[in-house]
Amino acid sequence: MGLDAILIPAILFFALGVIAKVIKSDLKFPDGLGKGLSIYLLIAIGLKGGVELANAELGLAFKSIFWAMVLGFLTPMIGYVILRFRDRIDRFNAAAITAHYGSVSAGTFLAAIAFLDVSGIEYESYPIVMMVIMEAPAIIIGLLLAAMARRKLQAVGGEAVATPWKSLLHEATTNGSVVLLLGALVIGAVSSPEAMEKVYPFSHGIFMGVLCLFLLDLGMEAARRMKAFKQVGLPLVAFGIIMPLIGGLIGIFVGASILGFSAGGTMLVAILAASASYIAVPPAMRMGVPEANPSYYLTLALGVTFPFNVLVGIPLFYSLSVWYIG
Amino acid sequence: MGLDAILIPAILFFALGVIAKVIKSDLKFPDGLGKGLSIYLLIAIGLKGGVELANAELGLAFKSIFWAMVLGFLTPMIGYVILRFRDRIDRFNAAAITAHYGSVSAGTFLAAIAFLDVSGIEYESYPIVMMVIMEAPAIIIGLLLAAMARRKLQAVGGEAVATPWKSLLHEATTNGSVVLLLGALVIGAVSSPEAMEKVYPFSHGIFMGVLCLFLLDLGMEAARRMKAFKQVGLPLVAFGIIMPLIGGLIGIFVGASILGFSAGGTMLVAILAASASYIAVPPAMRMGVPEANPSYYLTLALGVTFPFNVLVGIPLFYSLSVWYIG
Amino acid sequence: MGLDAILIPAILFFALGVIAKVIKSDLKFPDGLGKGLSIYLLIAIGLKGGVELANAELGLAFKSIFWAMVLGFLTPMIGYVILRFRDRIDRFNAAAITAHYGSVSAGTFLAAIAFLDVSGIEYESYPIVMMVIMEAPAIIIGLLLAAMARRKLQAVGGEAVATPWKSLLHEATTNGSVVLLLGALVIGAVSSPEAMEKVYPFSHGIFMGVLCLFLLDLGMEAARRMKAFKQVGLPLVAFGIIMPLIGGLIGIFVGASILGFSAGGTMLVAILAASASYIAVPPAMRMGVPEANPSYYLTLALGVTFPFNVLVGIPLFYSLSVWYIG
Amino acid sequence: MDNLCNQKLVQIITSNILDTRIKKIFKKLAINSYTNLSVNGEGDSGLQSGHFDADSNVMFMVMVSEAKFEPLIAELNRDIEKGYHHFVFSLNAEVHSPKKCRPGTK
Amino acid sequence: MDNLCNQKLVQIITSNILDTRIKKIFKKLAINSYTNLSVNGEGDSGLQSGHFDADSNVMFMVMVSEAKFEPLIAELNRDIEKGYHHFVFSLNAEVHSPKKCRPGTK
Amino acid sequence: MDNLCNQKLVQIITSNILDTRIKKIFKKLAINSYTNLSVNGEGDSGLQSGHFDADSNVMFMVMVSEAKFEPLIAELNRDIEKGYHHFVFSLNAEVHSPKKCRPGTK
Ligand SMILES: Nc1ncnc2c1ncn2[C@@H]1O[C@H](COP(=O)(O)O)[C@@H](O)[C@H]1O
Ligand SMILES: Nc1ncnc2c1ncn2[C@@H]1O[C@H](COP(=O)(O)O)[C@@H](O)[C@H]1O
Ligand SMILES: Nc1ncnc2c1ncn2[C@@H]1O[C@H](COP(=O)(O)O)[C@@H](O)[C@H]1O
Ligand code: NA
Ligand code: NA
Ligand code: NA
Repeated sequence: MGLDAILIPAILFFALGVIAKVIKSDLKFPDGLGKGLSIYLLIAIGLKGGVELANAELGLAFKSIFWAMVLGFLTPMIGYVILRFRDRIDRFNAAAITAHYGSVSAGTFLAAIAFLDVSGIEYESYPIVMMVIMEAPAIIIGLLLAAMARRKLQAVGGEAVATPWKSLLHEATTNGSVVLLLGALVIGAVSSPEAMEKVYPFSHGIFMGVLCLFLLDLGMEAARRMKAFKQVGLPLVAFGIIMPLIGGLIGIFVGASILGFSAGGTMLVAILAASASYIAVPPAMRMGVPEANPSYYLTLALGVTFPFNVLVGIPLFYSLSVWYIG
Repeated sequence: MGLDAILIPAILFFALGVIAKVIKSDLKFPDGLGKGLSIYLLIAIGLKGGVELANAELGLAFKSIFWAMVLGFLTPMIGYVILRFRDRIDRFNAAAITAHYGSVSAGTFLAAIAFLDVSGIEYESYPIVMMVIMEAPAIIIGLLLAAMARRKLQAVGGEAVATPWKSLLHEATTNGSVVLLLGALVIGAVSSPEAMEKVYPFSHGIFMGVLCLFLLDLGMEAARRMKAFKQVGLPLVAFGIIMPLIGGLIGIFVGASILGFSAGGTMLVAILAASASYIAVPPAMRMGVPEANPSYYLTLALGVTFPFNVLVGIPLFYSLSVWYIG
Repeated sequence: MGLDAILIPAILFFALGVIAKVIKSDLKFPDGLGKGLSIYLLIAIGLKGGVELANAELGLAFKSIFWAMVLGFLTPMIGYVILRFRDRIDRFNAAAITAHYGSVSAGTFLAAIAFLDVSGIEYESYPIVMMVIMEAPAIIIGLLLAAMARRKLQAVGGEAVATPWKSLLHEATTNGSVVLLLGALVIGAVSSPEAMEKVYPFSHGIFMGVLCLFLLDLGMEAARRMKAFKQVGLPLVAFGIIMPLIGGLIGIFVGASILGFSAGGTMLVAILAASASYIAVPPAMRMGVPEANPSYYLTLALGVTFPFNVLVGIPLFYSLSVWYIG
Repeated sequence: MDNLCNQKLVQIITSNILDTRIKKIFKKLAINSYTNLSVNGEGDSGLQSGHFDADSNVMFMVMVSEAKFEPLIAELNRDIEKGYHHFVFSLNAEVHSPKKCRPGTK
Repeated sequence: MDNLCNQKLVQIITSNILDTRIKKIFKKLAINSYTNLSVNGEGDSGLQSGHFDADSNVMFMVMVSEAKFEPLIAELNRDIEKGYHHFVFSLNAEVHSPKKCRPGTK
Repeated sequence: MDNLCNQKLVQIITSNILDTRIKKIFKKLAINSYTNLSVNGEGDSGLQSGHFDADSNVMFMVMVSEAKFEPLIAELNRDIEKGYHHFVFSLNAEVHSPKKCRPGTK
């Protein structure tokens, strides 16, 4: 895994996006283009997963789902302990930040798929289902931790904010990404192969090219966030690099030893565990933990962990998976 | 025609859109994506029709156009009589609502094409030209009926609003959808086959996939309109289901008995007659019949008739066409 | 080169856009669609050029770059002399207008590529690199001329505006189009052929179709500008036609005699020299020469020179190239 | 502060489809400068969610001197009486761009 | 000018994600008419660049009579106290659409 | 109503291309909070239809205390004198978000 590993167009376009903002180019995507690309990608990856899942083992599928939930609950709890170490980060911000690490960044996951596709490496389709599952637990943990913090605060005479549990759990399970991914999975699984073939030029053919465009855009957004590093502070920036390393190692163990995936599939599980959501979780935290500062968690998830995973995590976790599996 | 009939991706994505809004997901398309998709689809279907029309019979083409105009004038007149029955709906709202049923919903027409394509059923290309023709008559009828209502009102001492005939007829014949469809038809017909081949990966290749995305979006919009059912009232909702049935039957008669189309082509004519415009006619009514309530006609066309046609009308009219033709 | 020459879909769609606005259709592209299409096209053409450049002669590449800079400096200087003839146009407006003619219109260049592709004519890939290079010199010349005008004005007692050289040169070399084109060129050149193949359905397959949509949009924008003809005045409109003729002839000489390109490549150089930028230069002039009237240069570049080049210049310069090369 | 003028900022919210009607009124009254933007909204004509043209609102902002204010409001009300749903209101504003309020330029 | 009413134009800028909270407040106070639009901005919660949902602002404009003004501000402030970052201000406006300010319609 | 502050809402409409100029002025005056949005318009510089960057307007809305108001207007007018076409006006507003008008926070 040398330089070749990142010399694939999708990753290069991500780098181009970062460079564009670093040299202060006025390159700008029109409003909504990024959202449109991400809608396309979620549908395409969902359809792909659905077609393959139709022929998958039910047992292993359920096992994957179970372990996805475990990862979704476990990683943010580890993150919370780290953030609260010596009381460095206050409870609300710690809860909101760590929730992002339990969930998944679709952009990172897709970059990992591009890495495997272009390198001609096989991988299982179960991680796509796991990605759908991992939104909810992370959000729930974040809200729970914040609710506990509120109780602590009240005990010392602070004001009460009732956590709007019902609406937030609803949000966690019906947010746009989940609906698109799950819907496309089901549609891919139930549609006839002949029908799906008519959709392939759209969902498969242009997939890699659209992904390039998408990662270019995310590269610019990531770089824009990097400006807030100073404001966020070194300890948090360090957390944004340590946390994906911890998550990735746990993910490799789960993918290889528990689920028995190939090196490709194992790396995808590692990326699920290592990546931090910047689409689904930030809104949930903004609604559910208004006390936390949004610029902290957006900067960390998008400006630190995302580029780290795309440029370092993907090849690293793949190499480790190959080595671990033997 | 069992469940299979609607287990095609495009229709399933429409259903996904409806479900997303019913479960109150926050899934949202960025502003302009829907319009962009519909521009693409009109051009793609126009090019397709144009290439085929270059080899079509001129006589049958003109006959189709003539009958498209008959349908465009006839169905809204039937609709007006029904709406005015026992004076249930006032003249202005009746005029504005019924005009929508003379025109055509491109979304429904495209879903019908997806249905035929995926099922491998042949169909004539003339209905595409008919679709272009049917915008204008419906709008003219709506404006005429409103002008008559205004004269009645004046007779009893009301205020006068001059119908801006010139600008509205201009609008009826030059609105965006008509220009795109007609323009693409002509371009498809005059361009050399070698030139067109370079365009096919765009216009044919990804067509079905883009249609899925488009119907997903329209599914969400349709569901959003359903909330206004109570406000609109049961009689109008019933009208939104009865009217496409009447239109569809007339369409089957015209398609099969008069134009001599195959079952596929006949079903497309039925869909032209059964569907209600939600793109071209609402603006024309808003400009030309300001006295009518926009939420009535948008709710009916998009929230009632559109989903009815996509989920029930398409397979129903196809079965009836097969049965009628024998 | 008869009517056939413009009976290619991309050019026909441009004409459709112009017609749509002339007949006052309400056809409108959603905000951002045009920008999105142009981002796609710059990337696609850049990737294409990059792949070919990887196998190109380094010597000829550098020679092309050098002559691109010469064209970028030379044509605006000729333009300035013409505009200032008998003091018809004031110094600031002359500087701002002529800068546009040193730079390049990507839309015209792409239409020229469509013309060659559809007609099956070969062409060199060096002009793509030349396009990247030609943004900066034009802007520099425009700013220099304006700075000189300011000094003249101060000499007679006017106010001083300091030209923000640093930020404007930065802008000239890092503007969005340059970054996209150059970035995609490099990515296309360094990526492995297998990786690029996954991107081709996106970058090559749907290219011609996307270009049709893009030119449709630009046709509408060009026509919209034509309304300002009266305001701009006949002399300037005439300049908008004479200037591309001069540029085109110089371009043919450079392409054929100096760089030794084929007729296809020579025509592309002619188009580079003949076309006027409406993306990169207007912002630079707005920032750097606030004294000039923006509606002058936008009307000329987009409303006069652009349609002239697409409809007349492309077939004309190709015929001349064939004739000149012999 | 002698370069400041008291003017009226008139804001008009109406259906996207009627935007040429508003522009015609401006033209009729020789109002050559205005600002417009897309907005969503809800009101008597139902939800305007911005998805279709018939479903989108536009907001015009136009700064006028006292002299043009009353004729503008009168023209807009004439339209409203015909049944068009324009929502019109005005705010008192101070214009600070010197060229925009020299006597006689508006 | 008897068709003109003095009302309050309340403008609320907040995160896109909180827009249903604001709409619920309107509903609670029987405010059925409002205008909303997407905006960007910067403030204590950082840069809102409009790229993601969590990163976009919405601005509500709502014209209310004096009677509804105070309850609206009070409700909004209750939300602000919970930690939500709504930026709320009001302007004095004259409404010119006759139907929009008949006595008792607001 | 003791939590309400009278401030100035300054609105600036200019070409999209000049938006960094405006942001630099804010920075210079230590104005850290503002709202901005894309608008179209027409005026002395022709039609701004929003199709190209050079063809789009941006509107800034910035709420400032009296203390920052005059310096802001002065800075903007310095830019206008150089030839830049900023359209600048202000409205009197009441700020209701408590944190936004505590004495000394602006
Ligand atoms: N009281 C109000 N406050 C703010 N916007 C309003 C108000 N009333 C109407 N509007 C706007 O004006 C549009 C048309 O109003 P209507 O005719 O009541 O449907 C609505 O969609 C809103 O955007
Ligand atoms: N003084 C101000 N002027 C204009 N807009 C403001 C101001 N303060 C806050 N805002 C807007 O309100 C949003 C939320 O403010 P904040 O809670 O300070 O982050 C910002 O993103 C701005 O769009
Ligand atoms: N009187 C006005 N009312 C509203 N907007 C204006 C007015 N004058 C100028 N503008 C806005 O300011 C922009 C620049 O103005 P100008 O420098 O006159 O072209 C225009 O495109 C409009 O959006
Ligand atoms: Na994770
Ligand atoms: Na119909
Ligand atoms: Na040139």
